[in-house]
Amino acid sequence: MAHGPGLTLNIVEKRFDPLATPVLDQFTLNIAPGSVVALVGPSGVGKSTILRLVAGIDRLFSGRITVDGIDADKAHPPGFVFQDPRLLPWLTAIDNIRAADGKMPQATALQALAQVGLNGYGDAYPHQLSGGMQRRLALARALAINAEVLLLDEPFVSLDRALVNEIHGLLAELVGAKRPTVLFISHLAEDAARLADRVVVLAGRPARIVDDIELPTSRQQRDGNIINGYIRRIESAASTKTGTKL
Amino acid sequence: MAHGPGLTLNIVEKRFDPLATPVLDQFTLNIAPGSVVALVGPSGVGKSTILRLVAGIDRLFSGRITVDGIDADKAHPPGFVFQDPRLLPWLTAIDNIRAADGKMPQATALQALAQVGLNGYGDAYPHQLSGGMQRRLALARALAINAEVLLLDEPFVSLDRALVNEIHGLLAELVGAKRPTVLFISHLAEDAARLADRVVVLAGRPARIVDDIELPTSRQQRDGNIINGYIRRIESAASTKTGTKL
Amino acid sequence: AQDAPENATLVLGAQESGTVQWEIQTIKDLGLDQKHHLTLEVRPLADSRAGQVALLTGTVDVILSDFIWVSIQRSEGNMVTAVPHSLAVGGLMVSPDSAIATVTDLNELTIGVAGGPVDKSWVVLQAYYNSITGEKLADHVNAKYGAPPLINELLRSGKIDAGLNFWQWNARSKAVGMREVISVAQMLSELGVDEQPPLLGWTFTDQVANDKNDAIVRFLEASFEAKEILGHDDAIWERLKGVMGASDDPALFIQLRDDYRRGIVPRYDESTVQAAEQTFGLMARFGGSDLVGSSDRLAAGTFWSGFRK
Amino acid sequence: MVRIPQISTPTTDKDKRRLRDRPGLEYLSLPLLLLVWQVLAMAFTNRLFPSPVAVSKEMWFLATEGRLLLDLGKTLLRASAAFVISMVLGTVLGILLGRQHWVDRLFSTWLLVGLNLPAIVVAILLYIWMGLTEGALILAVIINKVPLVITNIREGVRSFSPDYDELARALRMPMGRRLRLIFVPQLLPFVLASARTGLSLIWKIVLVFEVLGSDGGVGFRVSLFFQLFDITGILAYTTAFILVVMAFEYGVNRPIEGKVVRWRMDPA
Amino acid sequence: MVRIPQISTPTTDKDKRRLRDRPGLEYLSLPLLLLVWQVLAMAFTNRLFPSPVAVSKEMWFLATEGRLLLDLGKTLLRASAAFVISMVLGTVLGILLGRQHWVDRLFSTWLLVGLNLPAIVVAILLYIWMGLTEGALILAVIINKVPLVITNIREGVRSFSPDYDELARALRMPMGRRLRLIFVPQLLPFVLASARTGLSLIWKIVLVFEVLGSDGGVGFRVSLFFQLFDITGILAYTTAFILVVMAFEYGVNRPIEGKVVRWRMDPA
Ligand SMILES: Nc1ncnc2c1ncn2[C@@H]1O[C@H](COP(=O)(O)OP(=O)(O)OP(=O)(O)O)[C@@H](O)[C@H]1O
Ligand SMILES: Nc1ncnc2c1ncn2[C@@H]1O[C@H](COP(=O)(O)OP(=O)(O)OP(=O)(O)O)[C@@H](O)[C@H]1O
Ligand SMILES: [Mg+2]
Ligand SMILES: [Mg+2]
Repeated sequence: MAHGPGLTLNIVEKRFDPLATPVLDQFTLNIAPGSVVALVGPSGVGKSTILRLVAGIDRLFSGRITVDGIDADKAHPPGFVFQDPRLLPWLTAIDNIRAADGKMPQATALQALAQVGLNGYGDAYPHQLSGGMQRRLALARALAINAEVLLLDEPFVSLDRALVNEIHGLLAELVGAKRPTVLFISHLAEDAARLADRVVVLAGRPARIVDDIELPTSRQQRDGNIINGYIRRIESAASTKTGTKL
Repeated sequence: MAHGPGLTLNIVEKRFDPLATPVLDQFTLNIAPGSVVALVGPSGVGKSTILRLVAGIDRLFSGRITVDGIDADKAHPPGFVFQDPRLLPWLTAIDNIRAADGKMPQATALQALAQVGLNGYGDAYPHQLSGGMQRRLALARALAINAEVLLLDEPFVSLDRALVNEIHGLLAELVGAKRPTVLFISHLAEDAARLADRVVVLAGRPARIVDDIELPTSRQQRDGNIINGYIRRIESAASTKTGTKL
Repeated sequence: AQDAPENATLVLGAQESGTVQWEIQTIKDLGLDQKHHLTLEVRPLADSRAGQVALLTGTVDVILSDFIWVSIQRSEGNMVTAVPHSLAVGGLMVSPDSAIATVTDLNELTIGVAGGPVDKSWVVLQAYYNSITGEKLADHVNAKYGAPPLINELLRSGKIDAGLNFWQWNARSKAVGMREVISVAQMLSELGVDEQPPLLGWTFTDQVANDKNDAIVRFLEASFEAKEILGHDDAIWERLKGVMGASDDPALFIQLRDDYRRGIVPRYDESTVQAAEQTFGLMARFGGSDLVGSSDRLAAGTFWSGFRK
Repeated sequence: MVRIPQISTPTTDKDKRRLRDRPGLEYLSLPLLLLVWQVLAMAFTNRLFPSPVAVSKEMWFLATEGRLLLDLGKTLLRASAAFVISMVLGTVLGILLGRQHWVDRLFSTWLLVGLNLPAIVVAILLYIWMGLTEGALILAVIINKVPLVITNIREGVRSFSPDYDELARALRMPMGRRLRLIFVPQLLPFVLASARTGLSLIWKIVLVFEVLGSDGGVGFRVSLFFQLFDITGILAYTTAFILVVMAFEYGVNRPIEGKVVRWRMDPA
Repeated sequence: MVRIPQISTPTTDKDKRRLRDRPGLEYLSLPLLLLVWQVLAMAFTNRLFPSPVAVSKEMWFLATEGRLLLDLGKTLLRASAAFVISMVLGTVLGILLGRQHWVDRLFSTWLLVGLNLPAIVVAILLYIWMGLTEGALILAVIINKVPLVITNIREGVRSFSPDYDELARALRMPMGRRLRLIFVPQLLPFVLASARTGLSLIWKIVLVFEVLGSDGGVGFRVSLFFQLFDITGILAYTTAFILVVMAFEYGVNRPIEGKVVRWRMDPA
């Protein structure tokens, strides 16, 4: 069965301030094709930075990041969710989705909108949507292009539990069907425990991988108990290994 | 002991689109002086709208909202956290905090910064901060003015657990010492269970109060068990009473 | 050239509002162009600068220009040449109740000068003042420079004490009662320039003079004939009231007509050129290089030798 | 029973939305201006300060008996040709300079020189090279105007939010779509400002150039009126032009603007 | 051992940051312009298209023997007085019109008229009322320029983000602080654009008015040169003015700008 590409990160150095300690230094991470990886770690550790590097948004670093061997910024566009909604205020919801791909049919965009519970809001401008609705729109935009790589920066934030559950379901289904490679960031162990095959825990400056947890049970077979067990594992890893205050 | 003012909301109608169903219709809510109230409910129900009305930011509604009897938009400025960080990009972190009050001493701003774990970032511009750091800065700005009313729109989002715990502690301490009136929004039952005296559950359009839960145990005395009990109560109220999908 | 059967064509650039239109209309009215086997195309121009641009770009063959400009251009290598058109000059105007009787009364007063600090009338006035007092006029008066109509307007409203303006503008002032203290012509003659210099000339390039020699000569013939008629025939003037802008102002009409006649060039020979040379010397001495450019002598060939009257 | 009226009557609506949205205030603007003008003209009676009544009479006369319409047509044609070309050229170059630092740094001096070169110098050189043609006139206007557009647009491009660039990069937007979806909307306030002032500046430059070299047009006629100090005539021509500009503003500019900036939240 | 060089040598740095940040490109700009000019002047040898060498000689001559410095001083004084007043007045009115819809709607026509009123009309009326004074000249320039500034600033104000207004309202910012912290930073790109083009426009307007009536100044002298068709002289004066503008740009404008827009993220 077809699945998403593998990702290899060989970052020699990524720094913003030429004088300060770099955010990433000799950072290596390989992500298997079609796997779902959660990136967790304290605020400001460098999670978003990594995601942006993988997406080819930020190209100012030394090292190499490849998507199935192709340089990240040359690879096909990933489905990307920024940490903020990052919508174009001058476009309606539907046009924001279609901005992701010039040739996207109206129907695809409408379907993506419906998937995140925004039917009927196609003609609304971003400022007419609530915070959570904006985030859902951003997620819809990322999913609508049917990318083989999904890079999601805290996609479940600002949403109520019921909605999060539904979107978890939606993603699980998508992953089951198309097997994209997914890298997502979340501060909630539950998100990782439900969706991820693997959890990468970051800490420190420069950021290091302090723990790398495999979650072997397949998503469909995770029941409440397994998930709770995973949650505890992730939380304990995060709390013991990242004790450093920023 | 001194405590924050009481809030009374008598909203006859609040609508954005003159044709659509109003967001709020005959909505009444009274908040006791010095109490801590959590506002929960599905995405898009109207939580942020209520907070903005109480803050006097949005004045286009019919009805009356008072803060200790004074019209909301004339009352003292509340400590307000928007759903997005809403920082001024042209000001450094420290100046963003000081923007809240022209006469704020540098030391106060620095202290607020330290409280949210941002020491050393005083001279950074917002775009140089990670998403979670920006949110913390926004919280620091709200806390720095020592307001008697705190209105916080999802203040704990995008932060790792350790940090959330610390900020919970910080707020609990603040509430214990100065007894401000607090109204905050969160999608996580845990936030409410730890901090709130009362949880108001909203649902529907127009939004209605579908449940109003008192959490009688004082904050200091809530141990793990009590909190877990509260969490379950809040979650069950939220899931059963707000079953309507948006 | 008289026996040429076919019409020669000449493009004339003429200021739409200028006094030159009077002569052109007379030529057309009396068919003087046809008479001299000439097809005269008139291209309207907005102002004198437009004329110079039009001549330089070859858009027109002939314009009106002052001979100083012609001389400067020649010294600079831009070969243009002129044939006298008008002697008319301006003068110093004051309001009727003004105490100013001679130029020495100007001391400490404000004088409005049309054109600018290197206006020819202003230079002559300075030379004249200097010849009387031995001092520099500019040290004793407060000179303001402005566009001609503005000077008239300021004089009328009393914002300046005296105005130095061009003749057609002075005619308007006179028509509303202003008084001329002294004309530039008088000053020139008292400065020793015996014959009135032809300040304005029909100006064309040497090249046009060669290539369209017939047309130029025929045009000049027609021009001088028209001047001759304008000089004595009152009836012909009646038709010009419109272009003169004096349809409903008889006083102005008479004033303009008489002042125009005083400026008509009677003849064109060596003495004309000599007067011009003298004047140029004066201008060079008192106007300096701002006025006459780098050369302080009238350039040879400034006045075209291909035609005499 | 009491509920409905309560709902429809906002009690704390402090933002004077009703006043703001009441139509007609702009229809008062012009009459008010004319009134002030008339009063001033009556207060300072002066041949050189004609009343609006006198000016409109003159305008009517010049339109029916004179060459006003012909002149206006000529000038409008010149101005609009120069306007369109300058805006397009200036916007393209402005974007280039705003985005490509090295181009900006290499040509910033050129821009300064272009901005400060007097119209007259450009006009003379072009007229001499190209003759007194329409082309020379329009080109001269363009050369005069383009640096202004570039400067405005460049400043606009510099103020672009890098957030949207990041988005465009994440989506791998091709240049065309990027221009349309990311650049143009952010540039619009600057383009609008540039267009508003641009038409008026161009018309003023055309006036100057028409004086120097043309055989008609508003500038030509105005300079004749000036030589006669016929302020009434000048104002008649000016008013005619301003009427055209207003027709453009309310007939074209505003409707387009309304559509294009619909997304902007009304500041409450 | 190998690590250090690896770190300091970015391998995928595609943004030519080094080229962009290399100093000196702006020092090439002017010489390049002069070179192009010199080559053109040599290619089209023409009395009316002098080379930069000829112009700088003339400039030196006029500065040492002529009145260049005096004239330049006069014009600069006029231009800068008019510039400062116009910018302040235009910015204040522009903010007013941008924020208060009813003021905007009531006076939008006035603005259009102001934009399109030919300089000559304003100049004549003011000269007649106030005489040929410095005051009249400067006032005329201001009247000509202010509508331009207003239009630019108004467009800027209209593009303000309501997000920041909400913040200001939440913080109950008093007007002064609101202006300083919320308005000015958002307005800055527009003010900068306005200032850049403003100085050059004002200088051009001053030139026109100095021709119409004054007792010196660059415009006055340029019109004299024009009468002699002395393009070298005109360019000498123009160049002198442009040098002043450049000194201003690099000595004042850029450093201020650098400080004020430091917060802007470098578009990568
Ligand atoms: N400016 C606006 N114009 C039109 N509709 C608006 C506007 N602002 C909010 N709304 C609508 O009002 C409703 C309530 O919005 P609000 O922001 O209060 O929701 P919320 O409860 O805070 O949701 P979330 O948890 O997603 O932030 C939403 O359905 C939204 O579409
Ligand atoms: N443009 C920038 N300039 C300077 N420093 C930056 C910039 N962007 C990010 N940083 C720094 O890089 C570090 C990592 O930022 P990043 O956004 O990757 O954190 P994060 O792990 O996503 O945190 P959060 O959970 O709070 O979003 C932070 O300390 C931040 O201060
Ligand atoms: Mg982040
Ligand atoms: Mg909300």
